[in-house]
Amino acid sequence: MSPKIGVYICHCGTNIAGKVAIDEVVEFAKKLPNVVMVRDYKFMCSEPGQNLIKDDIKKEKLDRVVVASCSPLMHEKTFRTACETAGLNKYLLHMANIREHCSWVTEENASATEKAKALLRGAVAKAALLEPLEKKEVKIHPHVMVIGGGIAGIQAALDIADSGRKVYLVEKEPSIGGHMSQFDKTFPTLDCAACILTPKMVQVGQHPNIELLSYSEVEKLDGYVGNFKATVRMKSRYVNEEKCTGCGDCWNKCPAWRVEKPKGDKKVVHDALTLGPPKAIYMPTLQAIPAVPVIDKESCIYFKNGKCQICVKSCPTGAVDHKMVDVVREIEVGSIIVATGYKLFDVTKMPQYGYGRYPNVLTGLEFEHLNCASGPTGGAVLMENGQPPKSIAILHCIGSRDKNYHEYCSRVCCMYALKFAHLVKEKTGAEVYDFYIDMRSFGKGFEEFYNRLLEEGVRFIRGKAAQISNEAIYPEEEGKLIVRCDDTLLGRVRRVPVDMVVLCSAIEATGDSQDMSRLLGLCHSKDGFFAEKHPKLAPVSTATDGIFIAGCCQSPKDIPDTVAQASGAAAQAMMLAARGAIEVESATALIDEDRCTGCRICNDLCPYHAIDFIADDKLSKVNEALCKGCGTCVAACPCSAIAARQFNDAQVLAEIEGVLQ
Amino acid sequence: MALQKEYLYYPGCSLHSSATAYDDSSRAVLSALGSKVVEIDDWNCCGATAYMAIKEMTAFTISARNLAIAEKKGDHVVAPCSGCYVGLSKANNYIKEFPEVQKKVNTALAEGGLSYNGTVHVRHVMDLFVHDLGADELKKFIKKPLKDLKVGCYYGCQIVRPKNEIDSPEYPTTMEKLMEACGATPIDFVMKAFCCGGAILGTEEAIGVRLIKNLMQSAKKNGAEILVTPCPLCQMNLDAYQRRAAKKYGMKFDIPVLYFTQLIGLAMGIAPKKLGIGKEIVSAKSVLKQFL
Amino acid sequence: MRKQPDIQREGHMDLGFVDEVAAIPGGEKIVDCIQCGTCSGSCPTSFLMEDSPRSLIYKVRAGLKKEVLQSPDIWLCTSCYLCYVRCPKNIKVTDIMYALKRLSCKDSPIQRKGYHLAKSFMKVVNKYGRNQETELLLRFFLRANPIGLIRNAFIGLNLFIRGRMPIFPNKIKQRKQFRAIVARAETLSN
Amino acid sequence: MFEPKILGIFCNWCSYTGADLAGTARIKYAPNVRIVRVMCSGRVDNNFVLKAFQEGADGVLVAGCHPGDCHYIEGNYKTMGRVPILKEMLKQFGIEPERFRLEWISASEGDRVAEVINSMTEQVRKLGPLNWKSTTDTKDFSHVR
Repeated sequence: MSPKIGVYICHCGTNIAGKVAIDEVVEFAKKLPNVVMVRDYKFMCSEPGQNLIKDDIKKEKLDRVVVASCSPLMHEKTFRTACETAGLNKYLLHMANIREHCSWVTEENASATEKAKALLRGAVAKAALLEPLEKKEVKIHPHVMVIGGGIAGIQAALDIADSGRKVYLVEKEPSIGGHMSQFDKTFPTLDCAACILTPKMVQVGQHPNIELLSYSEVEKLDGYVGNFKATVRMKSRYVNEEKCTGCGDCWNKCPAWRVEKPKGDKKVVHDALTLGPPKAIYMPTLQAIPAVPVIDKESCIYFKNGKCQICVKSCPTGAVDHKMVDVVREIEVGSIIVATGYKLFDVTKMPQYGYGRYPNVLTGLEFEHLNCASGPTGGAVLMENGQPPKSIAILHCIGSRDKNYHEYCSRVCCMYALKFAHLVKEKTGAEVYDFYIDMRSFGKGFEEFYNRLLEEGVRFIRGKAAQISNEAIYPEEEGKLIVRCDDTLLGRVRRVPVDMVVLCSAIEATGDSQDMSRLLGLCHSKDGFFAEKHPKLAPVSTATDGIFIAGCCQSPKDIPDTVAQASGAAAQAMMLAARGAIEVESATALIDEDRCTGCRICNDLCPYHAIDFIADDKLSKVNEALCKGCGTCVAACPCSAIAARQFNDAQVLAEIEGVLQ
Repeated sequence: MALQKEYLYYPGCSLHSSATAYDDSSRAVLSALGSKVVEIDDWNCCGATAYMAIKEMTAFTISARNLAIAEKKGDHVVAPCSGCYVGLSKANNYIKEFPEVQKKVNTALAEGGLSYNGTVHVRHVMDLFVHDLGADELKKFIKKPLKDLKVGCYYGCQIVRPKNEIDSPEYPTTMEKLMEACGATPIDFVMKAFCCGGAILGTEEAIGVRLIKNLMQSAKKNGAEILVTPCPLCQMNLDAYQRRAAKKYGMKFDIPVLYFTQLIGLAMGIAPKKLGIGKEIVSAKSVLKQFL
Repeated sequence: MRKQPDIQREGHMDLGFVDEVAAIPGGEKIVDCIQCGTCSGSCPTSFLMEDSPRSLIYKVRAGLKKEVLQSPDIWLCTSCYLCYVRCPKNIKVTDIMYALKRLSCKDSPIQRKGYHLAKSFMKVVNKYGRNQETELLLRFFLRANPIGLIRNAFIGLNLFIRGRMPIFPNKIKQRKQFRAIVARAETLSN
Repeated sequence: MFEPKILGIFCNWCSYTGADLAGTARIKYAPNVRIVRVMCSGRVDNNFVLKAFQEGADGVLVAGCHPGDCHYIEGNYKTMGRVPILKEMLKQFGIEPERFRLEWISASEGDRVAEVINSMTEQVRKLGPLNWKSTTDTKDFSHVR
């Protein structure tokens, strides 16, 4: 029996009808093979439009539907649902994209009409060969894994744990807290970062639903949405978490330094700014969660020559153990939230700013450490010689908005620069020069904060600083660092002598983001940040179902945005878990057992390892739960034994023939 | 790493007049290192910055005449002059990148029975030391190390910019390594890759002199006893005008400026006369006393 | 005397000027400028300019063609390429300065010293095939800067004594061929 | 003027989405390319290309995600691997290999879709009509891999 196809042509207001002669296309469609019904309507996606289709399916007994309208990526789901409610298998729908690929991109009406006809003819030809497919569902494992224990990961983990579900929080570093735990104040409200973050960190440590795997890394990920299996390596800290009380006796006695030790009258070594104890056995910060130290193998004397063990002797509970080994665990979860954060741009790539050559040139993060109450100077802003500076320059956009490094704007620097300016004013009363290209104060309370700093007397100079040197030309420059720049509003070149320079270095994707994306099957944009599924409407979802992203691993953002996104990702993960089961891709590959010779070419080709060789039968089989339907195996099979549902040879060839006739 | 057996050599106009010392020392050093230097037949001016400023296409064409002649003999052309290096490479790159430029250039070259296919690599003589030979290899040829000589390495602009094939365009360090290999003590100074003003000294003397002052001041402050450079224009500028700059600003510099090849040659034990030492205006005799 | 400021009338601007500059190989990125000032902050001579490279770029985009091409500041570029390597938008600032120099020779009646030097240079090269520093300097100073000739005579003498200023021109052999190539190239410009 | 008929086979995730973006941005380009959607450029069977030429196409344009960005991890690398064989095959059939092009277009490169389609159209227009159909009517390529 030949199929009965209904064709529905959408005007999309004037979006299509303004360019494509609808009447002509209707007449054309009527003459196509197997077409028994052709209708056009102003907006096919509207309720009455959908009803046209539903009614025809019921009354005219249509068994295939072709909608010529916008892109299938836009409304395929809408029309599939319409078919389904009318009792037609939803895979018997096909769409012709006569808006995005035709009316919107074609100059002349006549050529647009011709193109629309061709696309429709292809769609009808393919539709005739479509086959009904079964809906497939898989169960969702209720546990969730969060990778990354910065503020994003902490927020997501707490949200999910509070909903009563189990969360595994995997953190690469010895403590959770991420970059935020290294900040002093947060803009624009100037709350103390530690004051607002520490309680949350403690909550994570104590939550009955959170299992914290600190100093651990995901090594392998198998499975698919609802049923992931992660292999996690828990690196050895050489300190037993159960026994340790975090008393600090070990690092107080430890003779080895992990950073450069200040000598003589030097109070500060800017290159060695660190928040936690500076010894070989240390915690990253004193608020670390878990409050258990870790041994730095590079600087530990025992690991160098097998002697020392002062830490072992000093520990009252006998928790230190240099022979501890890594533990590898397998964890099953239903969804994963990736919150791996960012790293800072390496400013030595821009030697014109003298970082590394001049000790009083600091990065933003180093300056945070200097300001931090628990930092090496107890929060005092000091130069390398231990004196407070009389003037400071803050340079925006170092490595950001710069095609030589990162083209994007790092989004937080303007505001943290203002925060620094305020802290310097408050703590030292020094003169502050702020070199900016554009002041981006777009967030809630940001412009007000900018205004506050204007009133505090910060000297704003519009112009990107071109270089820093210590080469005095004029008497007032002796012994200072000189910032040379074009003051663009003044229209003059200026040389500004200062005591200290802070470089607002760009936020960039973590060095291992490429490995992570391969490990997790995530896409990343060319700047290395993970790509969201849709920039506007699916900002926390990814191309891999069941994996969500939050925080700076997606793009640079500030703390409020990070927290909001983390809660969003948590909601997505909880939604999946609450649903219990999920429909998965039905358009999978199918191997014809009669034609398969068991050559196994497809086995290695499959990116998801979804094809297994069944030794007993001497042929390959598709694991439909793993197959994503890409069709790579289909094109490669030398015996044409594999068919791609929805995209089998006959169907694609019919569409090709159709559009070309 | 090792030098090639033979290089095509494009001395450029300066090396035949004001910078003969650079020409002599480059040839002497390269041949002592075992490389044959083959001068391009009947070469002409590269066009330099001045020609480029008013007639771009003609400048490309006359550069291409040299490249066309060189192409018949080989593929690596060495230009010791930084100006020639940039002039020839710029023409070479534009010819390779823009087909319409290549077409026009070849139409013009055809008038003289020449054509250029774009197969030549333009190299700077310092490039050879850095990338073909290497400081470690150079060390093996050093016979009279320049012990305790405090050398300021002045790169100038065009050797590191706009191309950055030889070294960092911001903070180059390779010449220091060569000087270290010669046993000298390179000093660090901020101005080492900033403009000396040579290009505008003729037209805007006051600016040029001010730039010279800044540069010499920086070198002096950081303890340079002698400057070396790979650029004839910089050498001429800093050598001939430093006294004027000193006088104008009430300072005293008296830092001799040599070509880096001259010092390398000296350390390799080549006779100072063969290296053109003595042709500089601010004499290097007293600074180099113990090595001459 | 202070120039009387007035409203900049749109009708007095040449809005196509930016396209003219952007059409030159290497000039296309001029439209990307965000006026950050990295170029002028880096420029060794911008402190003496009324219009720094940044300002010139802005005026090109605004369409102040006459003002830009008559500006003495375009002749202060020393081709040190620091702006070029630092520009965060990868604008080839130095090449744009070259382009402005060329356009100003073509369109502007005011000829600066830099123009005369370049012109003298060109004449010498066209004559001999090579630069002849002695003759170049004589030509240039006599035409554009006679006082400079006297000021620099002593340095010239010093160079002469050390054999660094030859009197006899350094010529190429095939001058006829060279001139034929140059003549043909002139007809192909732009 | 000769208006070539060109088949486009675009992957769902990058190139097809990119073409949608060209539409959303209302970028105008030559109407000569008709796009057929597949899930991944890895699905493109050499057979599809031959079929297109047989059916009267003057050119075929296959587009997928940029290397490293494939939604299916590495399907586009498989396509890349097949192209040299395909080009060799086309040569043997007397079809200029320039009539076939493989391009990488990401979902954000709407402007590139227009660029590629325009340049492809021009390229094929210069080559002139193919008319392969008349000579191959009886041939069956379903066995060609």
